[in-house]
Amino acid sequence: MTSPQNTRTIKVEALTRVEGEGGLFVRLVGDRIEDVQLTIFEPPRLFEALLRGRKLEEVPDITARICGICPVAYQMSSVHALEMALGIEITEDIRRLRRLLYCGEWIESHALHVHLLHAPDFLGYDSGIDMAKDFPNEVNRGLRLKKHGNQLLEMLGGRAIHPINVAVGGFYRAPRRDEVAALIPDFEWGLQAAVDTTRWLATLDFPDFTRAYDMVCLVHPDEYPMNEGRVVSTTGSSWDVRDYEQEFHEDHVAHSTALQSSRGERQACYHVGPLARINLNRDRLSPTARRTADEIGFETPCWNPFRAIIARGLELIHAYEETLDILRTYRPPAIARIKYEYRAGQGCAATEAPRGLIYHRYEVDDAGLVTFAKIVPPTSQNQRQIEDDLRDYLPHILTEDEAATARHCEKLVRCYDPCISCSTHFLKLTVQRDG
Amino acid sequence: MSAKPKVGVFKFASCDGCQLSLLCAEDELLTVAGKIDIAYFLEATSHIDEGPYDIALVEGSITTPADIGHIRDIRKRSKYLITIGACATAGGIQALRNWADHDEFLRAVYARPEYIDSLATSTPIADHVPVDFELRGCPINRFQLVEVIVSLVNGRKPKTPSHSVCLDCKRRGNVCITVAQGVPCLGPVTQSGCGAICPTFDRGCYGCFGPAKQCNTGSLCQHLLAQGTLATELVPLLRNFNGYAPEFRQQSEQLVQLSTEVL
Amino acid sequence: MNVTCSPIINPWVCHTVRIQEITPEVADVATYHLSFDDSAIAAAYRFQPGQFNMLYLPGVGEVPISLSADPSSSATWAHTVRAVGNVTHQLARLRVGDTLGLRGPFGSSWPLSMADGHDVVIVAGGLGLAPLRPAIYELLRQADRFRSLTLLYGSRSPDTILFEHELPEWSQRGMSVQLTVDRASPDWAGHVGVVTLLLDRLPLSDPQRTSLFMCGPEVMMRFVGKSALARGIPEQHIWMSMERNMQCAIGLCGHCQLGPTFICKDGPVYRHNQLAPFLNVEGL
Amino acid sequence: MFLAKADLQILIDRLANQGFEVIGPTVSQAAIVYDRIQSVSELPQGWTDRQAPGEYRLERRNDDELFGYVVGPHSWKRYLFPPLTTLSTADLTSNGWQMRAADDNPPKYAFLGVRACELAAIRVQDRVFLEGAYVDPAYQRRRQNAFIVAVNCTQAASTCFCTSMETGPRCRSGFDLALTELPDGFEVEVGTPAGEELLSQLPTTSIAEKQLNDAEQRRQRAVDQISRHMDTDGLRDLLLTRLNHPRWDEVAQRCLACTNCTMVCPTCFCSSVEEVSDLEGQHSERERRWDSCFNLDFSYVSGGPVRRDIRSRYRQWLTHKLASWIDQFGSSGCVGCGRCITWCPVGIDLTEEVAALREGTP
Ligand SMILES: Cc1cc2nc3c(=O)[nH]c(=O)nc-3n(C[C@H](O)[C@H](O)[C@H](O)COP(=O)(O)OP(=O)(O)OC[C@H]3O[C@@H](n4cnc5c(N)ncnc54)[C@H](O)[C@@H]3O)c2cc1C
Ligand code: SF4
Ligand code: SF4
Ligand code: SF4
Repeated sequence: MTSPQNTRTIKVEALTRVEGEGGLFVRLVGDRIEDVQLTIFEPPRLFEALLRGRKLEEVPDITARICGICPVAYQMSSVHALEMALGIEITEDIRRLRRLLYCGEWIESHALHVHLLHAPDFLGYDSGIDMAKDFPNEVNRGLRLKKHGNQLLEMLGGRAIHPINVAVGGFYRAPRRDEVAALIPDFEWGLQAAVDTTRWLATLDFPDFTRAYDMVCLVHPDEYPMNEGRVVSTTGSSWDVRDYEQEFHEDHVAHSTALQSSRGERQACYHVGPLARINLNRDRLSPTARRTADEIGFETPCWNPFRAIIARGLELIHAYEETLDILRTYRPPAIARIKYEYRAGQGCAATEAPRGLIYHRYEVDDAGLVTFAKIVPPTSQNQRQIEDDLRDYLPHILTEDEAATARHCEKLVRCYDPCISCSTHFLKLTVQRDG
Repeated sequence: MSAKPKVGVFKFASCDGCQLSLLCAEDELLTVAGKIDIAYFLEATSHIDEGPYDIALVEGSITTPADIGHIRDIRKRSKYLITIGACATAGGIQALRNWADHDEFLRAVYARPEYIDSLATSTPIADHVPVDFELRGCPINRFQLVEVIVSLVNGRKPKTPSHSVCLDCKRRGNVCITVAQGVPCLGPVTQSGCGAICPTFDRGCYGCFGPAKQCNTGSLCQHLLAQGTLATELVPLLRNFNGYAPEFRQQSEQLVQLSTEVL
Repeated sequence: MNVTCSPIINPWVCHTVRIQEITPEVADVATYHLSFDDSAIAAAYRFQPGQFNMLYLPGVGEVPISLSADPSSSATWAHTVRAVGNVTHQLARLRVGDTLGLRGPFGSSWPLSMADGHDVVIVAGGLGLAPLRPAIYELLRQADRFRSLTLLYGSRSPDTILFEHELPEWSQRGMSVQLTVDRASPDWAGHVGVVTLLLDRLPLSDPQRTSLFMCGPEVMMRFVGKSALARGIPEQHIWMSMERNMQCAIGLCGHCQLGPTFICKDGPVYRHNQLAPFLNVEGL
Repeated sequence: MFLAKADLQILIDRLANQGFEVIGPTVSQAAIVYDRIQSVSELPQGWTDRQAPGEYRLERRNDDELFGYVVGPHSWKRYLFPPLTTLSTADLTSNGWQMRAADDNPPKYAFLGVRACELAAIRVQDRVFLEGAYVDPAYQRRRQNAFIVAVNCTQAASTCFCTSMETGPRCRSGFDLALTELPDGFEVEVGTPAGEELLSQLPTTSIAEKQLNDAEQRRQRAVDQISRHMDTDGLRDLLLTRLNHPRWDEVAQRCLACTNCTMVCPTCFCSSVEEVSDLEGQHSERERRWDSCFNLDFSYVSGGPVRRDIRSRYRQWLTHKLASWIDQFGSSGCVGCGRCITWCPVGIDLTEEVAALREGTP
């Protein structure tokens, strides 16, 4: 046993500027890192349990409520999984509308995170609102971009948070052409603004910290990944989504962070999110995003987690450009929602939430009721990676000033834009508050 | 209220969507932020002030033993406590456990349920401490949130309309989808606030703003049953995001009883 | 299809008025003396006792408030207001010199001429004295037209007696003023009890030639009406002023209906028999 | 006069050329609603409606008539008395608050397909908004320029009872032009000089005797199909003296107080005025919104609402519509269109309620 004098703990009681509530706990003995925990005090809401027995039509509405920041990710993953279970083939029109909806969420989420949640770390502010005093243009631009995302979600989904228009088989109602066209001018402005934002992000000061990550995301032969693709790792392996659970496991571990995901036999941690996507899909970014990446000299593969903020900027550009393309060529589809018959079966799907890969699997019976649900959100996949990163990063930043150390740690955590509410359904409550 | 009221934003079991609504008020955010002192808002700022607060916005429902102490503590430190969203005002979707076997629920999700310290019920904040104002919705309407904050800043009592979704639906010019398409819709018994978006998108309202004042849920259900909607369809319709709100809860329990009697 | 209409004068638009003076009355009640910014409007503005204005605080709302001062004054117009909700509380926060909006006057008035040669009894409860005050001034000014003037005024407690400083003057000028309170304070020597009791005890020399004007809480008016009828005052000589939610004051919003009438245009002052069939119906 | 079917488009074009925004029936959300139209092709050709208490279904006809249905969920009040109207604005200046009338430049409307009960309903609202002591400027601006092309019903729904209210189905006045649809065209009647003027610009021919008879027969068909009835004899006095009838409790068990009946009713005019203001407190607008006597807060006074239960609110609606309206505006507030019956989500039927209120002692 080490004597208490040698033991130090660094605690972030409440992580801020992240979604949901969690903390950080580090125990050091001398300079040796004994323990790093991303602690979660989000109470569990037991979604997988309460979904059982519900009509499958309700699943996109209910799973949306797992997270108020990325409800579309849950809706998209659940409808795709259920469509696989029911054997529904969606049309190209519906597929495009779904990408459009996802673009809305990416824009909303990335604009918020980049401008209001993460940039303050690099510039030394407590919040985006505080930062607005000295960086009014950047913050206002961020708010405007975020608003565009919301407008898109409202036009197509009915509202920005927990859209109501997503259905198994398509949409309850396809938008009218005039509703769609009305957004074009704002998005034309926004595309340029997203480029400006990305250029600005590239000028921030990034810690010199790289790691040999195993990054995982979807890859689709001819599009930047959103709604479908193979699961691919930067190590070179790839899997069909149907084999996801064979490779990626969730474990319920005894300390504060339970049910973390890990990969393969070795139970290794892995990294999901925008850096993974850019690293594996750079050449499928939209032309302006690709051009901007070249112009700012963004090198891929990029192994510096702090630079994820630039990856988000580039994805923002991509989402704008793809949105514009869909808006400009939109014609109301002949069928907004594909009819189907109930049948017993199971289906799974993986899509790309703003924060990374999200996986759903459902089993349904022939009365259209859910009998089993499994949901793996991005943050649970990143959680172990975050702890691993911290273990590696801490020696670089350890000083006597524990508050400063804690701030550095938080900044690293925020690189993942963690979404703690999402992860709650499998995270444990009790926090080990001291060594 | 003092020149710049101190506002705290707190969270219990929830999805974060309601507090995010404040950040989603992009046009109003900076103006509103200029009128208040954001003293505690983890999602938005690292600045933490332990209070006391003039206004507490509370999101989420009570689902763990620790929550109970925490909400009491917040109540003590706050002058005016507003609950925001269906989780806080009615227990949220997680209140479905209130009708289920909680241990079985835990086992279904967790490999090691013994690590989990959670209550068998999810209950609204008002079951635990006095609440000064409720803002309904799953999620809340951001304009209503801004309006409530601005009212309080200006020393006014906040007010939100208490009528049914139908009124807004008809103001918008929608056609009633129950009457014209036979789609069950909770609009007639649901409080307005969303702008009647579901019927605008050709689907029935699922009651995410909770029961309207003096709503006659019994009559609506009886009529829908008579029209051929099954009790097994109505129960889940009532038991979702506001399922534990008294008016919806009583009705769904009656329906369950009715259908078991029939069997 | 063309319909011929009168030229558009917009009855929805308020004039700007300015607070000239604020007289605190009792707790939560103050009288606001208002003047019009536009002198032409001031010159044209006339009202009858019992009528009301819509007072508008932009950003907060608009409320009906009776005129409470002498109708012959043409410099300022007074409203005596109790702070009960959003608009009235906000009004209570305004200072001399602040502006607000005003539309009016609206509604019916106390038909004083119909009481010519009568014993006139005024029954007021609480703030109900405010809309009666312009009538009292008028009655006192023309006192010789009436056989007698009596004011029966019920207040919750001695410290909520409205216009207390004016009461002695009214007595001096020939009005019999009788007060009662629901709850007495130790130093209160007057009547205690509901105002109906004062009416029950009031000697009426000729009930047939007595006119009664009342304003106060609806229950009070119900009982006073009953008592007055029981004392032999004819229905057509009993007048009362009513209140309901009001959004427009011009008969277009539907809120202020009471039975078949609109309070904003058929009232607020009614002859008792206009309302008699409806007064005892719950929730009309 | 006779207007060929193919020439109806010319009527629409003429109106558009004269600067009218033409509003007519069109299909949306599984019902026939009134919306902006530019072409005959937007009319619900070949569609009809089947209506019953609490039920409306759009169905295919076996011909391609353009006006082969009755009234739907919308009424023209949506255009003359819009659901939202900004009445006035207030600005805080160095000179204090300055109020002025809100800008309001509504289009000139031409209504195509106005039915007899709807003409009567417009007449009822004219009395409310134009013929009282105060004129409502917003209504007046829309109403005074409106051009009305009426259409005589040639069929009736199960919910129609205009014959009881003596408002239809024949259009007798209140229109500029009135059409009766025939297989190949329309019998056109002129109601006003403006109608006459427009008609003169259309390629009409004189109408044959046979066509006239056919038109009359079709109109008679509508009369014959009307099955619903409301006994209006002494109704005002009856209702106002039966304010404590047990039937009010009974209907309150069913009524949802959802406001649908008042929203679809072409004569209901209740509204509330709300403040819409900027965050800085410098600018504010008064916005009038459709409201309903079924709402609890509608009768709110400090201390609480006056009509505290659904019973008193349903009673307010029915007694106002059928009784007090007569005192207030000189006619019944009901024109017998049946909308409140069809669009009540639980199918409450006022004619049935009236019949029940006639039963028993008060
Ligand atoms: C003809 C008439 C004359 C009146 N004269 C006076 C007077 O001289 N002095 C006085 O203090 N009060 C008077 N009142 C009552 C006064 O209008 C209400 O107290 C006031 O509307 C409350 O508004 P608020 O916003 O402060 O209250 P809240 O309780 O916040 O009310 C909200 C809204 O409800 C409506 N409302 C609430 N109470 C009433 C009410 N009693 N009558 C009508 N509408 C109401 C108003 O639209 C008000 O804005 C009169 C009412 C009427 C109808
Ligand atoms: S219509 Fe109903 S379910 Fe839909 S958003 Fe509104 S309140 Fe929620
Ligand atoms: S009360 Fe009913 S039938 Fe009468 S006009 Fe109104 S909606 Fe039509
Ligand atoms: S009568 Fe029908 S439509 Fe009218 S409020 Fe009652 S339930 Fe709604």
